[in-house]
Order: sequence, then C-alpha cells, then structure tokens
Amino acid sequence: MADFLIFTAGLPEWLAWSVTAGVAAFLVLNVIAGGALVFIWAERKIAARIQDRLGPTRTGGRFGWLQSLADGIKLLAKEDLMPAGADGMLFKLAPYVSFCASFCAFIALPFAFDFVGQRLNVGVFFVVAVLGLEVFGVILAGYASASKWSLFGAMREAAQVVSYEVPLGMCVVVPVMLAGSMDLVTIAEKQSGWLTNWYLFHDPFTFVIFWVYVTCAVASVNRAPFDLAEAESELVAGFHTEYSGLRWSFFFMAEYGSMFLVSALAAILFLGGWNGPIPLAALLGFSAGTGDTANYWVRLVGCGNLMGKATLGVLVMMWVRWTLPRLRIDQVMTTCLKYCTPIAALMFAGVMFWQLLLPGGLIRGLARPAGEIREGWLEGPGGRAATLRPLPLAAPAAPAPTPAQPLVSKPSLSWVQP
Amino acid sequence: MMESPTLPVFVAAINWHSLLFYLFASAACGFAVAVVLTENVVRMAFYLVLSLGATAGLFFLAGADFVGAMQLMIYVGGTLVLLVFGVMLTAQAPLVSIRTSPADKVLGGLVAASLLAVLLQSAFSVEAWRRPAVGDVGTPSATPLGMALLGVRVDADPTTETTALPAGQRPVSATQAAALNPSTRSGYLLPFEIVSVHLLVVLVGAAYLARAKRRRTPRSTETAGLDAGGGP
Amino acid sequence: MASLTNDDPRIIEFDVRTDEMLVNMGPQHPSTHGVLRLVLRTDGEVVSELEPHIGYLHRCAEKIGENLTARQWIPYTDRMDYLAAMNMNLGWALVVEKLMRHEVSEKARHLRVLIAELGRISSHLVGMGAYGLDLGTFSPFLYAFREREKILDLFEETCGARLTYSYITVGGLTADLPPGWLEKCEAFLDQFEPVIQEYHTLLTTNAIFVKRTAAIGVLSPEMAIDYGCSGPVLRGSGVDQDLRRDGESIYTSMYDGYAFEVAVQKDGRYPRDHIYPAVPTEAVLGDCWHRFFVRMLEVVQSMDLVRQAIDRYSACKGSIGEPLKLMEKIPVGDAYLETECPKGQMGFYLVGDGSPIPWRVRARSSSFSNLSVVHELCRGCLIADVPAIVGSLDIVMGEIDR
Amino acid sequence: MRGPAFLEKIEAAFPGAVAGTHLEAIDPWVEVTAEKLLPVCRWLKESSDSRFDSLECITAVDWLEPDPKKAAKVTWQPHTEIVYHLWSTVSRVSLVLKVKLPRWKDDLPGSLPAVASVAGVWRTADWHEREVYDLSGIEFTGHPDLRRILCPEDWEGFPLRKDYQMPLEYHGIRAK
Repeated sequence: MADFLIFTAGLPEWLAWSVTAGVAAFLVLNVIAGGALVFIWAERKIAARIQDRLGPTRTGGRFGWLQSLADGIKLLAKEDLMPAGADGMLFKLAPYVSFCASFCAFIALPFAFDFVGQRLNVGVFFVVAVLGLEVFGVILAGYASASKWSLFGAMREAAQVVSYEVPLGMCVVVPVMLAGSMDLVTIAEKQSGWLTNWYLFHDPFTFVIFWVYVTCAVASVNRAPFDLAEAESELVAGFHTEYSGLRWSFFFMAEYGSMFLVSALAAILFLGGWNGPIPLAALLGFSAGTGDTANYWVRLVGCGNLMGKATLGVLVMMWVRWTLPRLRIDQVMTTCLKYCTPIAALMFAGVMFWQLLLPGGLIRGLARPAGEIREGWLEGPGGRAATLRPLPLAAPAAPAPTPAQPLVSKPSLSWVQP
Repeated sequence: MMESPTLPVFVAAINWHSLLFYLFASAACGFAVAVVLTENVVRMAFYLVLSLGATAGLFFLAGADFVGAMQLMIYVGGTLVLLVFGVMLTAQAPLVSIRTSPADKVLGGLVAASLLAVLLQSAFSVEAWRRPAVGDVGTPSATPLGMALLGVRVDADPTTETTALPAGQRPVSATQAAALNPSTRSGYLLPFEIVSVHLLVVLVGAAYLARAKRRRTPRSTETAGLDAGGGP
Repeated sequence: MASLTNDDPRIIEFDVRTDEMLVNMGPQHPSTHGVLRLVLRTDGEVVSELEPHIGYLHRCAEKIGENLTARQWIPYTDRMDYLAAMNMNLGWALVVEKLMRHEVSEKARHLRVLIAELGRISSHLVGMGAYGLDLGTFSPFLYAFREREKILDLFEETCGARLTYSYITVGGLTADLPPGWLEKCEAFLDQFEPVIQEYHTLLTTNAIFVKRTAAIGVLSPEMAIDYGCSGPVLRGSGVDQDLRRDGESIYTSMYDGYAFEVAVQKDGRYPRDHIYPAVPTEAVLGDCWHRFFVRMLEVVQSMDLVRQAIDRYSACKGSIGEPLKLMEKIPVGDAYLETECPKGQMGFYLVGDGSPIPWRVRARSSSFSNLSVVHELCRGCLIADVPAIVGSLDIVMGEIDR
Repeated sequence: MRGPAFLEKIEAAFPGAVAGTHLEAIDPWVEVTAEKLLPVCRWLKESSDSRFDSLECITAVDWLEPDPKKAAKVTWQPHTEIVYHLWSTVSRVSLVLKVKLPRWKDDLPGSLPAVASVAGVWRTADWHEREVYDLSGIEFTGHPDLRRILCPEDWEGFPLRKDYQMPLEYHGIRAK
C-alpha cells in the first residue's frame, strides 16, 4: 500500500507512510468497534433466548439489529458526571487505558495468511503481554472513583487478572513449542491441512490444555462465572459503578474487544486459525502465499474461517454467562492456583515428552524402533546428518506445505543461521 | 500489507522513524520527570506506567520486539501492577500527597545530577558503542538473543580474530567457530546470571523480613472481644 | 541466636496494620431484597462485624389498625408480606374469627387452603429466583417469574388483583371462584410438575451453586429457636415444626384430612427424597443450601395440597357463605394466633373492647426474627457470602418494618 | 394448657409472683408481677417440664381512653400491659404472660416505666424489646443496647401510645 502511494500517487514519502498507518489503524479499530456492536446485539438476543423471551425486536427492522446503535446514541447523550471525591485525571483516563490495551493486542493478531497489522516475530508473547495491561484501566477506575465499592471491585479484578496470567502464559507456550516459533502466522500455517492437523487434536495433552486455556481466558477477560469485578449482587457494579455515558461504553468495548481477541487467539493457537476443517484451497491447488488474485480469495475465505471460530468462542462465553452463577473470589483464586496452573504445567510437560518421543506424530513416531529414539533426540526429527544444531529454536524443517517463499525471511546475520 | 519500515534511501521531509523515536524518548523522560515532580502518589504510579510503556515503545522501534514485549509484560504488567496495588491500598486520604521540603529537593537534585554525569561519561567512553551498528538489523528474530544466552558475543564480529584450531579439524559450523573463539566467548552471560541470583536472594530476604507478624490473639476475636461488652 | 526463633515469647508479632473499613451495604443495594441497610465492618474481604439497620419501610400499620374496623384493616395485611398477601389475609381473618368464636363454612375452609397454598408456591418461586440473582445467575429468576405469572393470572380471576388481593377476609372470602377456574388451576399444576425438575438442574445441583451455598451461614437448631426463627429457616436447621400440623386448633382444623409431610430432614433423610436430588456431601444441616432445598420441597408439598383442596372444594355443595359485616362488634378480650406463612410463622394479636374498632392490633413478623440472626451467621464470612446468607433467609422488608 | 394444674406449679415455685389469671379466656393468661418476671421466665424456659424455649412475641398494650366522655364509662384504670407469648417446641404448648405497669414511672409524664429485660433468656427478645421500647416507650433494664429500631434514632415520642401527638415537622418535612 505504501509503495502504491509513493510511486503511483506520487505522495511524498512520509505522507504515504502516515496514510498507510492511518488506514491500518482505522481498519483495526473498526474490527473492534464492529465486533462490539455485533456482540452487544448478540448478547441481548442470546440472553433472551436462554431466558425464554424475545430480546430486542423492534429497533431497526425485524430482529432489532439496530439495538446496539440505539445503545450507543443513548450512551452518548448521557450526562457526563464524575463523583465529587474522584481524582479527575485518572478518572477520565482509565477507560482509555483499558481500551487501548485491548486495541494494541489486535495489531499483532493475524486474520489470514498476510492480513496482519504488524507481523511480529514474537506475536503470541506480545499479545499476552498487552492483555495483562488492561488491568491498569480497571485499577485506576476503581481507585479514581473514590468509592469503597469500586475499590473492592478493582482489587478483585487486579488480583484475578494478574494471577490468571500465569496459567494463561503456560497454555500459550504449548502451541508455541509445537510450532517452534512465536509468530502467530507460523503457528496457524503449521496447522493447515485436514482437521486432524489442528493442535487441538495433536495429542491428548494439548486437548486438555485447550480447555484449561478456555477457563483462563474467560477468567482473564472477566466473564461468566469469574466476573467478580462487576458482581452486581455484591459490589453494585464494581469498578465502573461511577461511570456513565461514553466512558462506560469504552469499558464495555474494551471487554468485548478482549473477549473477541481471546477467542481469536484460541482459534489460531488450537483450532487451526484460518485453515478450515477441510483444506479446500490446498485441494484445489491454490496456496495462501502472496501472489495473484486467486490467492487473495483464499486468504479472504481463511479470514472468514477465523472470524467464524472467534465468534463461536464469544457466543460460548455468552452462553456460559447466562447459565452459571458467580464464583466467590477465593474460589476463583483456588481454581487458578490449585487447578489451572498445575494442570497447565503437567500438560506442558506431557506435550514436551510427547514431542520428544513421538516427533513425527503418533503413527510415524511409534513405527520407529525404540533404539533409534535416542539418536533421534540428537539429530532432530528431520533425520538429517547429525550436526550439533544450536538451540532447537529454529523450526524443524518439516516440508512446509506451501512451496512459496520461506515463511521467515532470512535474517541478514547470515553467519548465525546454520 | 505494511512492511516493516526499512531505512529509506533519501532523507524524506519527516523521517517517521526518528520522529517516533523522539516521541517515545521524550515521553519516557518527560513522564520520568513527572514521577519525580508530582505529589499525588497514585498519579506518580501512573506516570511510571506511562514512562516504562514509552521505553517498551523504544525497544519496539529498535526492532527488538522480544525485549519490548518482555518489558511490557514483566515491568509494566508485573512490577507496576504490584506497585499500584501497594499505592492504592495505602493511599487513603491522609497519605495521598507527599510534600517534599525544598532542602530535600536540592539534595535530591545534586545526587541525580552527579549520577547523570557518571552515566553520560561512561556511555560515551565505551568503544564499541561509538562504531555504527554491526550490519543491518533486518527482520529481527529471537535467535541472536538465544545465542547470546549461550555465551556467544552477538555484538562483536567474530571474523576479526579467530584462534587457531587444533590441527586437522575444520570448524564444522560458524557457531562452533564462534564458541571456540576466546574474544567471542566471554559475553555478558556470567554477570547476568550472578545478578539475577543476587536479586533472588534479596527478594527472599525482603519477603522474610516483611512477613506478616500475627498478633498473639487472632484479630477477629479481639475486635469481637472489644464489642462483646457492647454487643448482645 | 535464640531470639530469632519463633517461639521467643518476647517477640510480639503485629499484623501488618490494615485498618478495618466500615462499609455500607446501603438501603439502595441491589441484593438486599428491599430497603435493608447492612453496616459491615470488613478487614479486606472478610466481614468481621455486621449490623442490620431496618425501619426504612415503617408505616406503623399497627397505629392505623386502632382506627379501622377488622375488615378495613385487611388491605394493610396485604402490604406486609407483599409476596404472599393471601397468607397474610388468612392470618388476620383467622385471629379475628378466633376472638369472635365465628365458624366458617367447610367449603370456604377448603377454598382458603387452596388459595393459601397457591400463594405459598408463588412466594417460594420469587424466593428461589431472587436467590439465583444474589448468586449471580440471571436466568432462573425469569424462569421462576414465568411460572409465577400464571399463578397471578389465576388470582386475578378470583379477586381482580395481582399483588395485594384482600381476597380472604374476616368471616370467609369476598367472592366464590369464577366458573372454569378449577380446570385452569389443574392445567397449571400439571404443566408445573416437570418445571420443578428444571429448577433443580438449574440451581440445586449446579456445582457452582453448591460451592457458593454449602456450609455457608450454618444456623444451629438451638440458635434458630433462640432467635425465634421460623418456617424454612427453622426447618432448614432440622427443627421439625410446621404450624399446619402443630399449630392452634382453629388453624390446623383447616388442614385435617390433608395428607402432607413436613419438609424437614429427619435422621438424615428428606421426605420422598427418591424423586429429588440428593443432599451434596459438602452441605451441612442448617446452611444456605438446606434452607433453599426446604423451600423447593415445600413448593411440591403445596402442589399436592392444592390438588387435594380442589377435590374437597368441588365435593362440597352450597355456597361459601357471607363474610362478617363491615361494622361487626369485636368482643372484649384478646387473642393471638400464628399461621404458617411462606417466610415463617406470622402472628397476629388482637385486643378488642366491644366496639367494632379493635383496641390494639399487633403483627409479629417472621422475617423480623429471621433477620435478627443474620449478624451471627455473617461473622467472619466473605463479602460475597453476605448476599448469599441474606438471600437464603428470604426476608421481605414490608413485613419486617410494618 | 392444663390450666389450674400449671398455675399451682408456678405458685409453688414463685410464691406471690402470680398477680392475677384468666383461664377461661380464649388464650388463658397468667399475670406476673414486674419484679418476679425474669426469674419466672428463666424457670419456664429451663426447669419447667414443658420447656418454653421459644418466645413468640412481646406486645405492649396502652390502656388509656383519650377522650373524656368514654373515659367515664371505662372500668379499668389507665395502665400499660406487656404481653409475652411463649411457645414450647418440645411439647407444642403455648402460654401467655402479662405484666401490668403504670403508664408513666411514678406518674411523671416523660419517665418511662421499667421492667426487667428477658433478652438474656431468649435472644429474640433483643429485637422485640427494642421495638416495644421504640413504639410504646417501655424501658427494659438490662437490655444489651436499647435503641430505636423502626423509627429514626432522633424521633421524639412513642407512636403507639394512645395520647401520642404527631410532631408538626421532622427535619423540615411537614408531618401534619
């Protein structure tokens, strides 16, 4: 895009770059805003269906799909009040801190092979790091609204999110280990092909760790049984009791944004990202590499796949929210420390040994004679000549399904690469 | 869509790269100063968050994504959350604003100035840093970092001096050659490890000293005792 | 270095000085079932002291009772426990009839049983739904209200009102049942049976619900009796007392001939527990879970009573008789009677001086005594448990403040 | 209630405690002197064979005819009556105790009549006595914290007394 602007439109260099950056940011923002709009409407409809009623039907045509817009306008029109004892600056700033945290994470999130804001080599690590920042907005909101109840809400939320980052981190490491790189695009590409290539079905350990990931994700986003922070029966509305109008809607959008983010992450890490259950593109001979328009359509279908899976994840979260009662703060903590973390650690070890002993997957691994297992450990799964390989950081060179140009462009420090 | 910005050939009217650098650098330093100057404890903590966030931005600008993400996660996401926790719990009304008397300000200023002088002097005296960076950064990856952890001097260029190998053995791979070459082996790994172990010891000590000392009789019965007189 | 060891008596260990917060779960709090103010002294999340403040809904109905005749005071009894107004009317009507030694026709008695038990079902449905709300799940509340709406429709057909009925009055009932009402009532009961199972799966056996209620707010039988608790709160602690069987003769005579077991855990087993979910292992007798479960059993018990009442009512011939005249003279003397209302034993005390206007009227509220035990139950619990405990007592502020 | 038989037991246990009785009433009651109330209640709860372990209700009835015309025809003298309704969960029997008190302590309007508090015997009495104190103005000596429970803390007057006049305004709110 930038090259197009520089050479064809003849814009000066720096203007072209700023326009590209603006368009990219605008697109990512719309993913969240659009997502939030759809999910607000979906939440009302699903809650209604679960509770045997209709939900919004009149606003905007048959299924009340303009309900979110109506909410938005109502929120805009609300009086912008601030409690007396509140700390002005922090009170105003908190929702934006919370929103920008979940917004940043979308930069590194790939929607299809090349549809990614900024393709970070440490994509997963960056997303998990930024996800942890959202807690700042909540803490500041809780403190700044100068009421005991919001302080309680903020304390609970902070304790919960910070402690759930540990098992979340551990669950995220497993797909990274399987794919050999933290780059989200590589992880998703590794799972292309049939349904069985998804990491979810890679081995029993990853299957269990997927469910641990779901629990931790739901907890770190403060939804369903873990929504302690805004427990309306105890803390009125927790940290955003004193907020109303636009500021409150930013918290709301941050929540839906991170809900979508966490489900998209789950889709990429465990459910094969943009690879559909049946590899239609591969069967028809297309490839998702850069190139002519046909591949563009393949990537578009891939993007649809990912959005579908992520939306499915969000719908499950909503479904869980309207059926289960809320856990108490100490029960939330015990599930984290006594259940999620140990299980995640065990599964992590399990996957490691599985990867070590049966590197090519269950069938090929078992078929190899036991004696060979030891050398295999030395020479690496590729079976090539025994060279003292440096850290098994670089991915085992399993033949990449797409013959296109190598995924990770060669770093110029050429003498380092074996 | 957007490639990582490689250095353009000619210097454009605004070089985004340097502009962003100035932005992040000024943000980091500016908020650091704000931390010192402000009197409200909670705002102090929040400025610290912004300043460390800006340094994370600097790391990303320098192409070191891993270190930037690590800074975000460990510093901002970990340490500062605990710091804000502490500040929030204690910053009830009386303790929120901290007045520093002018004498302390002067003293603080002196100490800070001297430390700054030492830092500047040492920064400009290091030989290696004055030479332009070795080679083009290109697409950053975590591999050099891994190598550094293994003791390979990533910043020094090994091709300059290599010791003679034992006769008849040709270096099988560049890394093996690098590992053998004395000038590349020292690296910063050893001091790094020592510092982290030292830090661990300090933390354990602090935790032990600050452990909650339980009252002779547990609190709740004591307060109940107080009220039993008044209660039914 | 002996001084550094823990057992050195000289080292007085001080807790990190955390000052306790005085927090108001104020009158406008979403989970205090009306205008109840709880002042909590909390140390972090642990509640060390709790003091309820009531009186925000006090209208002094008793003073007004001294200026109205007995029948004119019926609407005031509706507004005490507005979720079970029928049972309140019944309590007041019975105490006046007791003082006047007035006998009501048998058909009216069966109709009174029928209406009172339907009122109990609707009150327990609200109790169950609101309790789900206190613990954070919203859907059971709407399921409960969907069923309650049907009962309210039935009541609307009998007396025209949906909440404050004034249907049962002194000396009988204001009107007989409209034609076709009994069939509708039976249709409601038939479709209500499977719904109860739905509530059990939604709440009673829900793992998180059990975790939030089992062994929370345990009330020992002695303390329950000592604090004058009654109804499901008392039976939840294992005390086998139900005024429909153990009460005064004028009240129990309405129920003689009806087959029903009291919903209480006797020697470890609830009546007819083969149909309903087993008691979870963590649940201790007298905790929130048991109080909730007793209410659920009572709903089923009331359904059986309603079916029997329908048969007996339709068996009686003739009319239900006229209620007493408005300006009926109240004889000199006093009378006190307690009836088994959904929330507990609601007592009315009437002192007459010969004129149609009573000399003194007193209403003893069940939730008033049930609430008085809350500061014992909430000592040392977490903040999130306070709504769970208050919800399990199922209090109504209108009845407490009168 | 086994009537006379039970009466003798109380009479035997506490000579002079019973000041009057009315066994033919719909709810037969026993009148006890104010001084002997606490020991009788403790005896009823702990040692009498049918343990009255549950205090159902405490009521204060203000016997005063406010308007003079009817006052002439009235047979009783103005006084206050406190009625205790007891219930035994063991033997499922009820009992009514009454205590007669002067309307004002030694007839000084403003000083409240006093009686011993039974909060020590039954814990439920704590709140019931606070309500009687709040609405009818009866002082319960020995009560843990005798405060108003239903009316606001700073409310003057006792609403349920027959001669109670509603204050004209309360904190700026017009009352009449």
